[in-house]
Amino acid sequence: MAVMTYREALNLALREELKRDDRVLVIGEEVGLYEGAYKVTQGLLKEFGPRRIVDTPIAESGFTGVGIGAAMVGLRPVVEMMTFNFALLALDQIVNSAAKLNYMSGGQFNVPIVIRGPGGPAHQLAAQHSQSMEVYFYHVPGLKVVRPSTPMDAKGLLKSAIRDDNPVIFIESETLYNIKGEVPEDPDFTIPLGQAVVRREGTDVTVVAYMGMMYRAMEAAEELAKDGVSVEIVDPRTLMPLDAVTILASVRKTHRAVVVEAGAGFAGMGSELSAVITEQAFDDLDAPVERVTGVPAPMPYARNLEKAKTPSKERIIEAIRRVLYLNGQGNGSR
Amino acid sequence: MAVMTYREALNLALREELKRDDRVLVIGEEVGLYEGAYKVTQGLLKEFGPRRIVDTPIAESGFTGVGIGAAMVGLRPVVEMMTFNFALLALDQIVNSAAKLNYMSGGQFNVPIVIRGPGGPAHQLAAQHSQSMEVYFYHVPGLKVVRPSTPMDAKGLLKSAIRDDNPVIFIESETLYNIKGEVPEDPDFTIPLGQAVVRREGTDVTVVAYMGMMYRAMEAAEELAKDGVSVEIVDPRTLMPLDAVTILASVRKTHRAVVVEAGAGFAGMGSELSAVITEQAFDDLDAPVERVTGVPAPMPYARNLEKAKTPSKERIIEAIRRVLYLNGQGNGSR
Amino acid sequence: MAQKTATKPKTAAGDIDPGLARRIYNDMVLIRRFEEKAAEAYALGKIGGFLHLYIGEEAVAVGATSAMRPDDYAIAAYREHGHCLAKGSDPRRAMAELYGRIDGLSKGKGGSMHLFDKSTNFLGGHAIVGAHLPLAAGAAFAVKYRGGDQVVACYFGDGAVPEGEFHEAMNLAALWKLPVVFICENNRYAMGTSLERALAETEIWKFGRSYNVPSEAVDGMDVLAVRDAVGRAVARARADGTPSLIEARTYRFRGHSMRDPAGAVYRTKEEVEREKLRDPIVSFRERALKAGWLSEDDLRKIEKDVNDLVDEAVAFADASPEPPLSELLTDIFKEK
Amino acid sequence: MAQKTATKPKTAAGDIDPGLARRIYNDMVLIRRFEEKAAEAYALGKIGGFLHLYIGEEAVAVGATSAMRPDDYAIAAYREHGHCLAKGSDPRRAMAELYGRIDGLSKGKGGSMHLFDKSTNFLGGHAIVGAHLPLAAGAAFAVKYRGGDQVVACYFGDGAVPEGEFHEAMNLAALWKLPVVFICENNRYAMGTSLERALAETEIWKFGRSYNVPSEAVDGMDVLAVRDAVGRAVARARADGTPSLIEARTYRFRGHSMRDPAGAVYRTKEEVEREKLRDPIVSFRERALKAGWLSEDDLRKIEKDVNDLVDEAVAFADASPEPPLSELLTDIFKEK
Ligand SMILES: Cc1ncc(C[n+]2csc(CCOP(=O)(O)OP(=O)(O)O)c2C)c(N)n1
Ligand SMILES: Cc1ncc(C[n+]2csc(CCOP(=O)(O)OP(=O)(O)O)c2C)c(N)n1
Ligand SMILES: [Mg+2]
Ligand SMILES: [Mg+2]
Repeated sequence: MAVMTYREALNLALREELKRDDRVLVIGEEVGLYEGAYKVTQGLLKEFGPRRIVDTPIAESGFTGVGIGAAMVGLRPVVEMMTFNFALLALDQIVNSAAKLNYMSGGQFNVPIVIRGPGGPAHQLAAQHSQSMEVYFYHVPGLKVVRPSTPMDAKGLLKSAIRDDNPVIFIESETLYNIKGEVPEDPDFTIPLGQAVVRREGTDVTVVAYMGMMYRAMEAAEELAKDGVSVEIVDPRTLMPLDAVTILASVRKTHRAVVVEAGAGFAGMGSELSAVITEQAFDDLDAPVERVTGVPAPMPYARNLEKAKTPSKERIIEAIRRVLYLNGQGNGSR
Repeated sequence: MAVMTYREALNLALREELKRDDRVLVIGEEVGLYEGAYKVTQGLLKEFGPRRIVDTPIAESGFTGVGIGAAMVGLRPVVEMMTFNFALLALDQIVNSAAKLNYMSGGQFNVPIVIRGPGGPAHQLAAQHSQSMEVYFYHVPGLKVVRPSTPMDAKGLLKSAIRDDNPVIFIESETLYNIKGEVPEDPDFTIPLGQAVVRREGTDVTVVAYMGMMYRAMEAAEELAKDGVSVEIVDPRTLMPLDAVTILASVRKTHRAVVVEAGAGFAGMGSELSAVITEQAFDDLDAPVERVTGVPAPMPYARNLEKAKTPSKERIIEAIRRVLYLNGQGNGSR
Repeated sequence: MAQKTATKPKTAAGDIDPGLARRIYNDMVLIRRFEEKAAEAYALGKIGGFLHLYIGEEAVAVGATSAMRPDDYAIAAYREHGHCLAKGSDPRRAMAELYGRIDGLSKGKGGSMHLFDKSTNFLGGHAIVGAHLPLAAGAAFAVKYRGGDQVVACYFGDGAVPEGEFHEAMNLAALWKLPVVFICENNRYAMGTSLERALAETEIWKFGRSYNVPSEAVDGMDVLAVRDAVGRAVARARADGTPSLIEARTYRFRGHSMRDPAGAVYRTKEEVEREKLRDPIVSFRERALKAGWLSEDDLRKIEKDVNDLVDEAVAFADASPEPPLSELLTDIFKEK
Repeated sequence: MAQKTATKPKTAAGDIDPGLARRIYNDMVLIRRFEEKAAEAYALGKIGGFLHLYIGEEAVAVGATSAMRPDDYAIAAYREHGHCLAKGSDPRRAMAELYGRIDGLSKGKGGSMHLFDKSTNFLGGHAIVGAHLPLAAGAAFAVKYRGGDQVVACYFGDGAVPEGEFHEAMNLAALWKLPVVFICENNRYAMGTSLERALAETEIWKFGRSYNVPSEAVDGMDVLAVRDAVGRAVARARADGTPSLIEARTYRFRGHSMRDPAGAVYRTKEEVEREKLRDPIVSFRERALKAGWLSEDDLRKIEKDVNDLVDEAVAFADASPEPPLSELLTDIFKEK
């Protein structure tokens, strides 16, 4: 174990996999000479050279397609989206090529590619550069989607993603690159895709949250602990495949659930979690599942508006209180 | 009133709006000389000429961007996607330009554009040409999304979409173009966006469905009527903004809900409807909301597999029986 | 940079050996007959969805493939029966795929637009116009990465040129010197849209200048001219990874798809009839006879063998069962 | 097609009147001072997010705008303070937008990358590289549709050229003869990526040949040369809608953004220092003096007035309140 930042954990995972397997390469804008817009690929060009670490022009659809084509014939490219916002320009390649080639070819051409980069709300980057992007991917059959909240998960899940034989969408966060945490240095350490984790044990209510929202839920939990409310927090880590078993086990224990997402909310991860929990644990629920989501608006630039756009600790606390009927309100209000 | 096909109703709506407002134009692949890959624009080039009916090369991002730019300065383009699958190539323009310009400019530049064309499962067109596309749009703040199930809705809603000052995603269906129905010929007839409609009155269970799935739900309802089960069917018509009021009123009456969608299901329209109904009508529900969705796989070509991919009448009937506890099964199974 | 300024496409000279003549004639006739049968099957409802016929354009795939090695890669759009067969796929499995049967190349899951054959290095069958150009560059990238000397043939239509991915793929291939030969099958129409209504520059080979890649136009109805042009491009690609752009001028004898049978709205009967006089199979047949590469008997024999093979393919497809329903849920992900 | 084959960009000759010289000098100094102040405010945390400075490139926006009419349109990427100010926006409202305040051009909702000003026909401020090129073609389409004679100036970086939308927009504008002038601000780097590492053809003006549009390279540090080149392009566009591609060779004196202050990883100090000797403001100042267009006093006066105006803009922005929280939910849709 060593303490390192989320950024360093990603960098270490890339380094280990590049060492381990010559078929692995990194391709994207500014990943080489510039060492990454967010420095996740720091030192890689120096260590592995331009054959393995490939700088590209600004042509997301083009270089993503190049990665997919290379994967079709045996390479294992890790394509960096400088920020995931730009993946929209490559979405057709991701959805209609990467996700479907194995199926359309009857299993002849699988596509072992990882598409990674930061996504989600950032700091005053405004509407085009600050949006929750997983919503474009987890509903697509043939894609796996990862959102790692901690340095350890970042390393363990990225390694599993690179070793997976299928396309994996791996969305990091600008706002987490500098957080620190314990990370196993063992190059054989991986975390399997599709396993949620209980971040905090509790007995009164289950909160499902990931990335920045998971940390905000933690703060909410600490504050509520003072009032004797015991909150359990489950982090899905992988959104597709979703580990419903772990989430449902927690809900069956607490009988109450709040799902949090930074996204706009309409038909988002919160909707799916709410639906699954209600279907599978209806009789165990003492209150309807509460969704806490971002405000359904584009991301504004102004600092105060931006702050109001994503769920606050206060809104999470309110929702928890609502499912516990602690604030005299009726159900279901959002 | 006149009886006409869904295709003719769309064509009439376009003709009326082109006549009514010179700022309205149609732009897309094969919309002019070829009169539309699915003949929705039949006769328009002849009647309105090449200034109003604009054939484009295959450059979805380019011509969609042209439509958005033209809308920024006052035109009201109707952009046809030959099929909505190709909208993925224009998704960045739709999401990052059309949906956000009014917000980012503080209300200075709204984008009155309609992007229309057929989407959803078709007949043996396989994975890249047969997929439910609304899932890419309804979660995007700044977009409105319409899915018209009948010729009358096709006409009334398309006219409202063209007259709307905001970007509207209007997704038709290859499989409905030939259905016939009563359509008002009055050029002032419109159907406001954001209003659901009760397609069939019933008392035992509410089924929410649209497009092909709505018709399949009708068949299921007729069959169940024989067993004395009274099914109410609500068609949202507009997915964003969603008319939750009408849907909830029905559920509060029947106390049971089944939501049907052709899409893969994960975080889809069914998830949102299930979550909203459960949140808003929890105490009125006698059973958890049931979702009937497409199988989470790419669309296969083989006829028998394709048939098994989308919800069948039988699966809808089963789900209805489940929420009514008529087949001795427990809740929540899918 | 060797950039032919002649806008008049080159035609081939020179002699070839009988073995090659036999193979070329066989392959062109095979593709023609295969598709004529497929059209019949479509009319009978045995094939569904979209069916795009390559009839009239056979010289491009056959000429190009004849200039390449079996271990070279090929990738095409949705009008790809010809490229798949030229690359050596079993016509029976190809036909079974069109029928949507379990013995199809893709177990019936892909259909006419999505033929794939790993055993021949045929990378498919792609139905999003322009999308397979970056994939071709990617396969070439992998070849170079592995230090191999294979070349990738990427076939696409004139309709793909206005797409952004044409530009992105050309630039990346040129910038990184990826061994790919971009072969534009210019049949002058993208569905109902003629070249003049789609491109500000209708001499497609000229786009290569923007990427400093060798480019030329060639008579796509002359199988040997195509073979020569592609041969030059393949030699460059194998030598040092230089990509090329070849504009093969050809013509689609049938409609865009079976749903556009006549293909008559956007072009005149006269034009179609005139073009049919350039039938690549007929002209190669005459030439092979005149040059003495093949005798009338040789040609007849080839035609009969091909007919038998295609009849067998149809019978095979007809006899093959539908995929079991379990196939709906397999291959979504590759399991270890 | 008038296509300059000279790869050496043209420089301007000829005389101009003092009024124009005053305006040009004023506008270039205004942009420079505005951004120097913005950089200070960023350091103080008054401006957040990304801040991309145009310092060193002022001659392009000012020269081009000086060749156009007030009712012509302009659109740019995220490095657009200069274009917005050159088009005539109130510096106070522009600065307030950078501050994220309610008196900003976009009520503080857009920020530095998304300046818009309907009153000056400035169509924004777009942060997806390449995405605003089709929008520019669309505005030009609307002008032509309405039978107007306005022209659209579309500014974009060298980094946008490898994007597919560059190709799609150029082809559509050329095919449909849309009155747009594509002005590539070639500062030789896209973030840390130099031209040579991004394009197979580094003489960007040459891409115009693929679309048969008039194209030329111009010294982007010479405001009058830019004015001349754009003037020629605007005349063509106004006459019959002919679009043009102009490659303005310029240089970014600062880093890519405030997060890349030095901008030193990918270029040498020497190169930056050498380029700074081409400062468009310094050279125009000298030229205006030498030519007698403006006296030392005139120039000093302009500089002082601009300083006062920018100080006022900063004070205005500082004093402007944050948008009320209700603004979070307004403008998502335009209500009738
Ligand atoms: C991105 C995209 N847009 C539109 C279509 C619909 N479409 C299918 S084929 C075709 C014409 C393509 O013409 P061309 O590239 O010249 O190939 P050809 O059919 O002539 O062989 C179009 C527009 C598509 N499949 N993909
Ligand atoms: C589609 C897209 N990809 C990547 C980015 C990230 N990015 C922002 S600016 C930039 C460099 C653009 O360089 P250039 O076009 O030359 O403009 P300059 O910054 O030099 O003015 C990049 C890669 C983006 N904003 N949009
Ligand atoms: Mg064609
Ligand atoms: Mg640049």
